[in-house]
Amino acid sequence: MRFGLSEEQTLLADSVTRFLADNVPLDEVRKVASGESSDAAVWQGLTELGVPGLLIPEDHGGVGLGSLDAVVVADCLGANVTPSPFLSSAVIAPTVLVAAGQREDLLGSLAGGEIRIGTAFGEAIGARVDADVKVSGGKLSGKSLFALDTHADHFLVATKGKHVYLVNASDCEVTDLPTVDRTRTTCEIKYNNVAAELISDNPDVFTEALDRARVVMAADTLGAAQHMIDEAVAYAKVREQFNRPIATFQAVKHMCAQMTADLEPCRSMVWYAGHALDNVPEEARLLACHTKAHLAEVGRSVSKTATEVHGGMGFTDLLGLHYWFKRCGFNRQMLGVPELVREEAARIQGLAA
Amino acid sequence: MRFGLSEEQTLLADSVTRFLADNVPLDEVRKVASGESSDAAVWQGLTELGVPGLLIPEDHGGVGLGSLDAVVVADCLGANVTPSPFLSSAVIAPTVLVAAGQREDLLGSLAGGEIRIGTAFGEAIGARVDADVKVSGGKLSGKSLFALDTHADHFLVATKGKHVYLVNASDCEVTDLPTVDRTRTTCEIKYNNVAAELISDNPDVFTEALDRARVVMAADTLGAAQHMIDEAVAYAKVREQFNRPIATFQAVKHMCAQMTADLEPCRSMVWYAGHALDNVPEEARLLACHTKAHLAEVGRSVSKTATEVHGGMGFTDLLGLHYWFKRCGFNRQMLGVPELVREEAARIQGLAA
Amino acid sequence: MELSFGPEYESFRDEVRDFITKHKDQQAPSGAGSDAGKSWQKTLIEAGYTARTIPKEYGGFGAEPDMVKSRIINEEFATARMPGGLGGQGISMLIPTLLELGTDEQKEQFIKPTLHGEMVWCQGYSEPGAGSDLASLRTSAVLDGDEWVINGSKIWTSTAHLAHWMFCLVRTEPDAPKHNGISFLLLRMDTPGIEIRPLVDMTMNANFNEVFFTDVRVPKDQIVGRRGQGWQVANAILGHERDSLADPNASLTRLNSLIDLMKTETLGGERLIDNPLYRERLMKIQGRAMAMRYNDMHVLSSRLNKDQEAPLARMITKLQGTELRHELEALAIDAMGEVGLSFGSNPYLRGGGSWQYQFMYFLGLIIGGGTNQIQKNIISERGLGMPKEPKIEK
Amino acid sequence: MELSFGPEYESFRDEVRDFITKHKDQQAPSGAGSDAGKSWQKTLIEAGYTARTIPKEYGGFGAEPDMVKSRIINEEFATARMPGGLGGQGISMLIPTLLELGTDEQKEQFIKPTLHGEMVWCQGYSEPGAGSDLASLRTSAVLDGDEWVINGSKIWTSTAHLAHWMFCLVRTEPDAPKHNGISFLLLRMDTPGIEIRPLVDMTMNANFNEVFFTDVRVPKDQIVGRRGQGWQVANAILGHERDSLADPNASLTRLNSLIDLMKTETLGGERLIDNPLYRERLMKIQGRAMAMRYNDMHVLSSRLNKDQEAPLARMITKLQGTELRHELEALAIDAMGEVGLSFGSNPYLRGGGSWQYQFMYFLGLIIGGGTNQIQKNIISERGLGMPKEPKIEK
Repeated sequence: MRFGLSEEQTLLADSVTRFLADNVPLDEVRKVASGESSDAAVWQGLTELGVPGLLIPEDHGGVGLGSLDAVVVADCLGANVTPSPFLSSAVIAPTVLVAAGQREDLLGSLAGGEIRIGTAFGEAIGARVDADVKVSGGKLSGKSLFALDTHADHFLVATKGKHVYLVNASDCEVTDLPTVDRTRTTCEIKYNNVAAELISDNPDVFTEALDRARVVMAADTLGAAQHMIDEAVAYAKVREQFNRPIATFQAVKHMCAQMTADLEPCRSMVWYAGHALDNVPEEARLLACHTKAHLAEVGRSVSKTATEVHGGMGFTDLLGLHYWFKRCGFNRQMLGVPELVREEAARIQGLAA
Repeated sequence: MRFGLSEEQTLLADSVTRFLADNVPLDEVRKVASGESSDAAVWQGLTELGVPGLLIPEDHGGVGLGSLDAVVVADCLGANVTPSPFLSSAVIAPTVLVAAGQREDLLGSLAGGEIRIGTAFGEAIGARVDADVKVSGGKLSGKSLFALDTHADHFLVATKGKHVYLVNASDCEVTDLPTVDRTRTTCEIKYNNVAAELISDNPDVFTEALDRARVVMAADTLGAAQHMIDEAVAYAKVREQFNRPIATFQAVKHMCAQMTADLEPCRSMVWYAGHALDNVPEEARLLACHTKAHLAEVGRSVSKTATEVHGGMGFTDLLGLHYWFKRCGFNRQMLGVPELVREEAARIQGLAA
Repeated sequence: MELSFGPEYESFRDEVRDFITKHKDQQAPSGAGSDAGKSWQKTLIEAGYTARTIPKEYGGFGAEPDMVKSRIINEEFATARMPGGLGGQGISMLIPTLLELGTDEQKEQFIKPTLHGEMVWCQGYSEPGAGSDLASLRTSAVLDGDEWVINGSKIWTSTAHLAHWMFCLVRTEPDAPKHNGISFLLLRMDTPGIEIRPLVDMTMNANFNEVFFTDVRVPKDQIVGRRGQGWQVANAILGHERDSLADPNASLTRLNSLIDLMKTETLGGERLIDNPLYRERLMKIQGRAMAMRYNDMHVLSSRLNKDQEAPLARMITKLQGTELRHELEALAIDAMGEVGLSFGSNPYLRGGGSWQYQFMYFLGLIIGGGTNQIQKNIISERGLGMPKEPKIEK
Repeated sequence: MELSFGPEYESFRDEVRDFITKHKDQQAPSGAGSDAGKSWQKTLIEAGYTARTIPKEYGGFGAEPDMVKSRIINEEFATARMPGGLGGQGISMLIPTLLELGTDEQKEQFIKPTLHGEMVWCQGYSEPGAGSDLASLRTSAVLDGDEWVINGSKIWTSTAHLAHWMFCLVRTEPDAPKHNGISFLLLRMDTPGIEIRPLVDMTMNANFNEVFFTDVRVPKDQIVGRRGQGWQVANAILGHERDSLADPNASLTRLNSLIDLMKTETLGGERLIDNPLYRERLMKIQGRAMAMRYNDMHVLSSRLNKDQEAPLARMITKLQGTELRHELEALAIDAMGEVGLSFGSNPYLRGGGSWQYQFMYFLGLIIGGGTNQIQKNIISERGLGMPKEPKIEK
């Protein structure tokens, strides 16, 4: 019995972390966030590590790894607030295409980083009324809001009925919708009778992709929150006030202890959820919901407390701590806020209508 | 402009507090709670101070004071975990009888402490299904649960439709229902076609009494919680561990500071709610709901934290701190749990159906 | 419980309302330095609705201090959304300090132009190494002939780029105990050796600045109070600033905006207010906000009535008020789901982006003005009489 | 991630299940001293399902330590609700201590009768003045000829009234630094000079006792380890106790009872589970409880695999687990409204009164076994490498 990462997974984490440390330091994140540069170079680098093809079967040009491996990578990306279309292009899109067995020709291009596929899932999760996607005669009309990846070449669009369609970005009117977190992009997509290819009319395909995406998003929060704790502890040890490091104050120590106590079990939860997606199907859905919701809550409290430990410095842009704060905030709201996801958890167990 | 208690109200608080300190020390509370003695002697003493007649007009033998005065007394009773039927006999019953203008002949006996009137309001607030009071031809059948005051001579029984009836306790089957808090009694009342006198078929009469009762109950929590903070601060100053008073530990100091920060605004809220009941009718209902619910939450967190500050000693019966903990617990659950009362607050503002 | 201010004050309230009616078309003047702003300031001073208690000789209205009248003015202006007088740290902090502790020459020189918007000030207190422990500040001023020579840096200096002058705390007696080695100096921002760098914060705005001093020379007499007394000079008025960080009436106004939002916005086809979970959170926050409002009335009352005291009620406002506002903004964000993330130029932005902005800004206020950990120290030590942090062995 | 224990262990699991099937009518023996209890203990030891690793010569089963087998036994017994072997502090704490640090004579004399339920022990560690700061304990033992003479008192002594013997910490070297002045003694509870007083707690049960010593004389050789080594002796096994205070599997089992309750109980005509606010709180707690379960698997795995470490995962269990359970019980109480207050003889009592009982009991556990404030000190200092509380000037 061994609960935890395999040696290969640890190596994977090390190599991604090393790449990010060398190639995507905070300065680079700032550039992408300010619009000075795009995430294309980062994605190109990650492509050389095989990241886009992580979940794509080897016979389609991918690496053929599993959900827990994606969790490992997401943890690293979160820890480094890495700008990238990982969630949409490397997680959701491959999952949908493989599960549906459709347009598998795109998988190779995805794995090779040649195309990016964004996702517009809001409609199927519970979206605003004015985001209304309609399908008629193989054409889409209406619009999607807060779709992932403004720079995508294609979009997978889910309807209320959890059918999934593929559209070309160039056929649509795509407008960037900036959020607090500028390390990932979201957009509005307007469909004006746009040709759409039905990828799946099986709601299970949508759900499989959503579950995976939620766990991966939770892993991103895990990484981001752990980074904030590490920074807070390190800062407290060197920052002096009243002639002593603030780490000697019990109030500061207890803030750090509480953050740790809250986050540490999340690591095991995220790992197990990643494992269950591929290996324990009967537990996977419930775990995906709970992991998404629980990490959202812990991400919020940790990111607030870690900022407080940094005092005024945490509020400034000088250390850039806010990029992690906002990353946690983005992960909380996207793909279902905690209240909505917990209600799904209750439904899965027959506890809600 | 003067926000706060009048000189008379301060004197009232002083005289009740002095009486309780002299006559109802913790040892006496223990006796009542253990069933060794009843609350009759306490009530007799409070009668000599005029407490049962506080809200009863002078021409009916009472003192003719107002809601804020009742709040002042409840604060003292809570601070001393005083066993008594104050809420039912001195607050709810007089309010109902005066507002309805019915059976005002009972008011003199209430004021004189000769009779006690219990209240069974659960049905009209939102009760268990098996507590089902039915009225037919002036007779009651069914039962009430967790009615206030097992030792009452009469009960005011509210129906789902917020009509209020008066029954004689001796006509009913009354069984004590012990709760964690043994300083007040609750009971089951079985009605076997019992003669019942209609006191009011006007829901506003019921509501006026309920609002007042909720504010008074919140005041009881205020007193109990303030006592627990005072005890925690005092204990922390004398209890030594690691060669220093635990009050020198920042963790302990911050627990006490947080309790204070949470409870201090409650004092002003309870005062104003007491004032509004009699003077600002358009605000009274909303305030009654919010005050009840907010004090319930603060009462829970303060009573937990104050127990923790006392360490193991807080968990034992040696200091009797748990009587205050349980008092706060009782006040939280009776006459509407916070979730239910907040939903009423939303309805009052037209924010809920 | 007597909540009216009495007939005398009600007639004063009527006066204020008349004034407001008369000026109901007044627009908020843009920018501290604008002529419109200065002109409106003049009108308000003449009517006695700003600079009310500042002596006439220094350009004020010259009335006796009267908290009730001040409150009535504030209430009526807020209700009518009538623009108030000029603000800023020169008016709110420096003028009261000078009135109490300045020399006649300083009063003469600084108060009137400051009041009339001719002279804009910034505050130089905090330093990168002196936040919670402000008294450990290190920016030094050494007397060289008739001049102080200042070296060091300041942080959190709002409006530094607009200010003509700065009032600041510097260490003049390096060998004295830390609270007794500080002096309160006044200096022109165009003095050579001053560099201002905007300080971007998590909202991505430069609400503050850093200010660096290199051999900045300031005339010897630009000191308020005596050498080494600067800590006492600054503290004479510091307390007032903290209270204003968490005004309960502002919380309730904001809560009403949130209610409006929840009544109009939908998610998943449902009005936000119709979701029982968000409605419950809204009601919880409303209950807390109401408690804070009555707490504030209690504080006011204790100031008006000499026999009343409410030290705890006052001490807890910053701690509770800032957390409350942060949570209030968080509820709006949560309830809006993905839309709640909007920030920057985005057609789905609600409230002009204020929900995310204030969510972050109030996290800043949880930290600023004495972190909430410092607040808890103050409550436990000054409010509850618990021992100070014990001295540690070196 | 390999979550099976492998085929070897699965066949062991089958063996355990066979045993359970064979004994499925076994009732939980009542009371530690009952013959039924002793007889069941004997059966379990012979099968190797309790006292598994204790050497045969001392009355145990004599197997090699194997955490996985122990866990399988625990899991299967728990699932089948099969009564386990005798518990108590003699078996769980004293025997491991003696095995590690006792003399041959002590092992001979104490282990077997303790294991077989003939000798019942209580623990004398905490004192009224020594709780969080246990090492400051003051109960003294002074050597007088061949006997220790003990004076002082102990608190939180569970089963003191049933115990034949006590193992306790006493101060034998008053002049040594506090951690080096303590010895670990064994004494008969019928020794003259011992008085036991039941200690009623907030649940109104006497789960604990106080024990008072007046010139209690104990033979000199009834010491484990050397003089002044008692602190180290006690700490050799103290850590294990804390973990068991907040078993995540117990939390999940309890959560299922709460779900059952919420599905059957009604309030205001509505099943509790149908109330969105209580359902949301239930789901929040379920999410946290699940996280704790996987955290526990992580801890187990780090014990089984020498290359894995999970020190933080282990350190946080008591802090998180006790708060979680307290909140879980609170939800049940809240959801039941007035009915949730029931306690004592009351036909509307649900779960035998266990909701209120556990609500209070787990508040006790938040405090006991190292208060949650002490836990946070440990996490920050040992887990995060933050500095210890600085020494204070006297």
